[in-house]
Amino acid sequence: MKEISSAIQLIPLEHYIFLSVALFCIGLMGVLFRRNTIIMLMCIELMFNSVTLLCTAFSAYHSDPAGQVFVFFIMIVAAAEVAVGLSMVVMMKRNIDSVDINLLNRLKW
Amino acid sequence: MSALIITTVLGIILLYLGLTKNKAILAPAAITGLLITLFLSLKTWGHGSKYFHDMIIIDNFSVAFNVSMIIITILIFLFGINYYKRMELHVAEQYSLMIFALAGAFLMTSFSNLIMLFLGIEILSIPLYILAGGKKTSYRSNEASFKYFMLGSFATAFFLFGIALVYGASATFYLPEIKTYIAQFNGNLPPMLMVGLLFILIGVAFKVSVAPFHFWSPDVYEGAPTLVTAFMATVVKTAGFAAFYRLLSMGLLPLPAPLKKALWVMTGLTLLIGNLGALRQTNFKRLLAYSAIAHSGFIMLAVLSQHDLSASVLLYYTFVYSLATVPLFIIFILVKRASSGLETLHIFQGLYKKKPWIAVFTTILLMSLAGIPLTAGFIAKYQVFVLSISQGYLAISIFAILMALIGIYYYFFVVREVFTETAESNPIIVSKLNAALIIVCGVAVVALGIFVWNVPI
Amino acid sequence: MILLIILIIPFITGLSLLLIRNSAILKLVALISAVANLLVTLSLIFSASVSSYSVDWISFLGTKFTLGYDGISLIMLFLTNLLFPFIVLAGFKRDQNQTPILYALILFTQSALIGVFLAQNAFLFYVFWELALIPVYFILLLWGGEGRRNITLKFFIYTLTGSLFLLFGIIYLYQLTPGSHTTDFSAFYQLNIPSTTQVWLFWILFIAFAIKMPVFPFHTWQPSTYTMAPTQGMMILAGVMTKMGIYGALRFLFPIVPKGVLYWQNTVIIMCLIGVIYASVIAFRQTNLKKLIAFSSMAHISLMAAAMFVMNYYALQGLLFQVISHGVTIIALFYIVNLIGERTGTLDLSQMGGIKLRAPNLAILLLLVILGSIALPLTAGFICEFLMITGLFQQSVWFAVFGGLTMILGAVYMLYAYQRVMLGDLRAGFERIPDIRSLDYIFLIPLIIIILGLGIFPQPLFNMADESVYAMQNFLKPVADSILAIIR
Amino acid sequence: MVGLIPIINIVWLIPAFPLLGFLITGSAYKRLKHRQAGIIASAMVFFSFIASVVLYFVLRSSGQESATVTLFDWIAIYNMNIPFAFLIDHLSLTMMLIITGVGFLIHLYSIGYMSGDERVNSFFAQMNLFTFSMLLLVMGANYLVLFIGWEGVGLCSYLLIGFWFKNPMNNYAARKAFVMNRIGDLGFILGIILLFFTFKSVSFSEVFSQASAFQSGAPVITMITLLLLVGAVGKSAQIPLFTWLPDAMAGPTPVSALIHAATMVTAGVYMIARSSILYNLAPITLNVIIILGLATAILAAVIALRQNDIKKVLAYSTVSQLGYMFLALGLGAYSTAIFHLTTHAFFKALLFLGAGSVIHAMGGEQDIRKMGGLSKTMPVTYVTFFAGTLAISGIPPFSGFFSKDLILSKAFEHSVLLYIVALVGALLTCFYMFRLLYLVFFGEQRLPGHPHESPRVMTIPLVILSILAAFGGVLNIPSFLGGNSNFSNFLQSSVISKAPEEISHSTEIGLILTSLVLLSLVILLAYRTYVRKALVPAEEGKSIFFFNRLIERKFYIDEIYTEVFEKPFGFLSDFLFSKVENTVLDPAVDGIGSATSGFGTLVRRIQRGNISFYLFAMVAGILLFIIFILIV
Repeated sequence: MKEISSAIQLIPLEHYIFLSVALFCIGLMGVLFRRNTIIMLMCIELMFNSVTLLCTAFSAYHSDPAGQVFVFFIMIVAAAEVAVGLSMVVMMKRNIDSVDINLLNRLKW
Repeated sequence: MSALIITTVLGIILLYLGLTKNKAILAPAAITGLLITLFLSLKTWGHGSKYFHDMIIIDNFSVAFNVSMIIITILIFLFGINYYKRMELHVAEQYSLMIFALAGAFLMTSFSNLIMLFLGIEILSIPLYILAGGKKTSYRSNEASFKYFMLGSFATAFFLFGIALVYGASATFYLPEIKTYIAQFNGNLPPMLMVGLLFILIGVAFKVSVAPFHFWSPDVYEGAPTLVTAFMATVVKTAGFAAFYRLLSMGLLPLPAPLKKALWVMTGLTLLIGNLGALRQTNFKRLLAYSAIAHSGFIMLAVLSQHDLSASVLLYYTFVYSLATVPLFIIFILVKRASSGLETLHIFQGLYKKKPWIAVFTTILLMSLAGIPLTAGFIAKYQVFVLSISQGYLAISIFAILMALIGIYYYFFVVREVFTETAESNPIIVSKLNAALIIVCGVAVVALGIFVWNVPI
Repeated sequence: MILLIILIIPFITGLSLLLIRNSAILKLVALISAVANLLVTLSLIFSASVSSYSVDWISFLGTKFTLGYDGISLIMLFLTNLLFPFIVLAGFKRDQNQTPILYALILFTQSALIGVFLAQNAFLFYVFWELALIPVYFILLLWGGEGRRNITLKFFIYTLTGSLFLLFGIIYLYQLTPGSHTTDFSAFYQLNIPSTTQVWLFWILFIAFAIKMPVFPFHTWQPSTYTMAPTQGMMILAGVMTKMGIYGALRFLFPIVPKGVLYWQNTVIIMCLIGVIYASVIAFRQTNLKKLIAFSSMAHISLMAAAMFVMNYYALQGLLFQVISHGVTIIALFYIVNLIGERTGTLDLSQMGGIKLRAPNLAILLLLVILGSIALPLTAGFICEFLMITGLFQQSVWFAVFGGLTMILGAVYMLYAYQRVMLGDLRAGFERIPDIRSLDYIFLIPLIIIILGLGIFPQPLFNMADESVYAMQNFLKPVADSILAIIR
Repeated sequence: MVGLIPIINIVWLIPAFPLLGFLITGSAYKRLKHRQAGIIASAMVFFSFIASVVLYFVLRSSGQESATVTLFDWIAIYNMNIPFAFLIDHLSLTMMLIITGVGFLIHLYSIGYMSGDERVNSFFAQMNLFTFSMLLLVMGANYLVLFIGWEGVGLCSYLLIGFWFKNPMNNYAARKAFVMNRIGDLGFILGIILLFFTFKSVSFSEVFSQASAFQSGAPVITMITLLLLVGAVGKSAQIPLFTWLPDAMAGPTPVSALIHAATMVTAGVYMIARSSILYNLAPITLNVIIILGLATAILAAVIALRQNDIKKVLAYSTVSQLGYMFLALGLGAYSTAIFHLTTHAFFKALLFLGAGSVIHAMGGEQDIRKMGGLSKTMPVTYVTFFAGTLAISGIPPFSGFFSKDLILSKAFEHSVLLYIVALVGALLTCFYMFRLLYLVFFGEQRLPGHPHESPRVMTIPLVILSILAAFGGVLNIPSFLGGNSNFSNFLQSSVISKAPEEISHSTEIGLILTSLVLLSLVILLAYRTYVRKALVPAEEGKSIFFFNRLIERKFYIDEIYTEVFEKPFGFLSDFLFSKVENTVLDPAVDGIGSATSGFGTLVRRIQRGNISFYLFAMVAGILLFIIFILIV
């Protein structure tokens, strides 16, 4: 455990942060610009994952296991969300025979 | 803690009961379970306890909010008896999902650790995503759930990112520790911490539909099945604000100046958008959605005023708001049924002729939302203004008062429809239980406006 | 305790009316309640001991349910309970739909108004203030005339705008009170608010009253509302509710923000006087009788407001006298207007004429009421206008001159209206209109007796208000004196 | 002395009688027979008259000059104490006697004159109400009680002018009278208020006793007197508020006689005479009064020259005579003014009643060009009318001679110019009155029909009044004629005249002779024009000369008032309502509402229903807030 943690600390913390911010932003951009719901779901997963990465890094740097525990929680929740999300996509496909997000615009004003 | 456990178990039991295909026992079972929870919650009043390495702290604050939410949920279930009679499938799931969401709400009122907050929010949200899409074949329900889900998880991502950043800065998830950590900066927080806190706040603000993160709520409220909308507008909002307040009071107060200003801007925007959005609304559900946003603005005012009474006012406000909103949704369902599924405000026309008593109580409930005296809504708003004015926020108070005025306008717009005669004469069928409940709620709203309490929390 | 009884009688009766089906019995019950309340009020007025009632309400918000009165409240209370029997009576022998609700609402209004005038706690005052509006809103909405949907909503929102500012003011004052805060008037009166604050706080408090009265230029809700209002609603509005504004201003402005009052005094008086002349001039060319009277009422109320801000003894006494006098006169006027409308089917002046030929007694009674309205000596109207103009004179001769113009302008438009309606040759189609019936005598004669009686023996009313008026003017005096000392 | 107090307390009976009459005839107007109403009303006034006479003797025997009777406290607040009290002194007694005496005769006359009208009972009720108000006016012991009567008579005047209310013109005239009076009343009430603030009282006795502390010409006194004067000008139809009086002739003729000749219009004169102490302290005001009075006297006389309506001539003559009274007041000769008031009450009431008799006989015709030769058919009316004409023209020994001559001599004392102008006025009066007389009673009858003498009930008052008009002068025979100016002396206790400069008897006799000669010439001229040449005035608007047209159209004063006041007022009313109220104020409020709704729509439009848009908005919001917190 000690070694892993010190191995992680070989790379400066800033790099982790930049990486996860980059990942987060990629996910963000994906959610913003893609219209396919499945890809959007994946992008949200990506955002979650960037947070997990960040947490792990912080956890290692702070030598505090809580961050890693948190990562597990995130993963569980993300799984649950994806399960719900995918079932919604299925329902959507059934109802309107498409997974284009922009078709969902009947509720407005 | 036993309340939380029982609630979770209750949800599972209900799922099993669903297998018996006997709808009639679902609601009584759920309500009985909730009553037990209510009783257990009340028993813990005054005996605070901590669990899971102090990640959950059950104190009077959480008990009070839990009780309030249980009562509202029972109310919704009581109304649900009639509502779900027409539905053939998956009724048990509906009940149990709501109860699961309630369990999440309990977490949101008793966390002292960001992880628990996150879990609470998610346990609350995921059942709601499903509930919003409860009408599987309905395009609108589908759209509502998808919008809710998409925006919700998006917000969650930011929320998580915020937690990670704060964790990175402070090396802890415990709010009290975060508080001491923040205190050492004397208000000049490092950017990373600041942004992290902002993201956390935004994540919670999203749940209570504070502008500019409110966009989901009108659409979702409109599209979701009405009973679910009622649940979202009341229990979820109560939970959200409880979490918001707990987050602030446990971890963030005194707020760093930039964050505080940001929150004030949000409050102002919420008041503005909520009220202006409702002003020209023709769909009643959307009207209530915007009104919910507007009320979020008022509650924000109370939360941000940082007064000894803030928590009590918050409890009072959310409770009486819920108490008025739930029956209004039910009345809406009844009226909607009578007018073949229309949702415009015009469907209320002639209510006064058809069901005078229901009309009177509709008026009382709307008046409570509008904040007209001798209804609880007035006292609630009054207390909010007492807080904000005595903390010296005069300009925003005046602004809020003007917005309240707009609020009165659109609520009375509905009142006017209720008392307008119409040529159409589709009978409105109100079951005895519903009528009784509506009347009880109406009377309660007035009674709470006269016999005002404050809970020492 | 007696105060609580006065407050509660109409409310209880109102509730019980909802259970009565027979509309004649119901109206009778309402009338009995109103008369009983009047009698109780009279016993209060003539009793030597001072009565009050107080229980804790919302203690953590410093709110008490405190009822009490001084001379000014007493005048207002008397007005309310004097007029409501007549307002109830105005509906007798008339076809009205949903009578139980109508009369319940009327009595609820009465209760709320009594509450306004008796409340000794600002919060309580505000609650009753708003409560008075609700039943009236529904009376207007459900029994009003053409265009009621929009007009009532406008009226409602407009008046609420002011009220909400008042609420702000009350809360602001509440948090200024020392110790554990309270909203008792007595605590408010002890406050020593910095003059810069008073200058803006004045408007926050005043705007509600200005709209309610209404004072120029906040009056635009009034003509249309009066025009479409049902007779009884109009009587409540014009007879009593306008006085709420005056009462509120007396309760709030002078004792609490005297420096603010002094600062804005002349501005407001000028505003009011503009209103006097503006309304009078406009009234002259109105073709709708109700609208004409609405403007005339506004002219009177504006003069009252001007007199109020002069804040000397004469003006205040005149003002309080006018409260009663105007209330009585205006409901008599509206009643007669209603009679005319019922008989002719129109309220358009250009469609009328010669009614006196068919209904001489109606014409005589109308003339008597009009004389009261244009302040002919030996009517109550004269006493108050004389005193108010005297008061204005003390402030400035020009105020008195412009205020006094009502004497002329009032005569111009009132007599014009009278002649258009009653005199001239009989219009075709009016040949069969009846003169007034015995019920109308029962309504009008007592009012006219009051108008004349108070004109001849005004002293009882003066005595009722004397002490309070004296105290009230003393709220301003020290402040004015200190300012004068600084100037010197 | 001892017995005085109880007896004097019956003073309230005097106004009470007519009030009672009003209540009886007014409340039972549907049940009483016409003659009953007339008799009740007349009897009530007669009782008042008797009571006044009794009171006169009581007061006289008591040796007191005045007595105040307080009925009750009317307004008593703070430092304002205004009792409802009557002041009985020589001035008010004089007025009471005139009001009840002449009033009774006119009531009596009305029984005949109004018979046949369907609303006789209302008529008598209103006449009684008038008498009551007028009595209050003259009996009031303070300015405010006076003001009650002041407005009360205005009201009755309004009612009686518009008595025949079917005709809109009558209603207009009535309204005009009331409004013009009200303009005066505003000045009056302001005067009273200033008076109150100056003296802390409005009762005559206190005001006058305190007034001596003021110097002559004190600004506040000048202001008070000027304001009171405004009231007097309105009530007594002086320039510029005189136009209502000629129009007031729309009422029944007895009304014109009682209200618009004998009593009400002289209230202004009474009031100024009553306030003589104040006016003496205000020389500026007195000069104003002189100018107003003289101008009115001349202007009205000139207009009367070319009027063709019998009542209009008399109306302008009244205005003119009131001008004389004002002149006297302005000269400080208050008792002279009251004396002229008294004689004027006699002869003008007589003239009006005579005119009424003529109108009655002519079946309602009032145009003098259509009359003529009535002397034969209506001898009593003719003789009495003639007496009245002589009296008003100032021919000795008729009453008018004494009073008018007194005024002229006072004017002469003041300045010769004043005298000349006043004399010209008197000559004009003489001319138009004789013109009237000749046109009505002389020459040939110009209309077919059979005029007849009026019934006894009408002629008896005429005869009594003609006696009074003829011999009323004996009340106040000046010293140079061997008299001792009884009347003036009688009034001295209550009216303080300005110190008179006695002019020598020879000058006085010279003046009288001058005026007599001139008067005879004028009468001759009138005789030549209207009897010898039998000239009948041309149709209106046909006169060639501009000046004639100007007079005929009454100097266009009515038209000017209409254009300058009435029409602009109407325009202003329309303008304020349609432009200010309906296009600025009301829309401004609605505008706030609709602007808010507009924003509401805008906010709704932001909710586009598109998830991508919502996401964008959220991200934009988050970014903005990040920037916000990092910058702030």
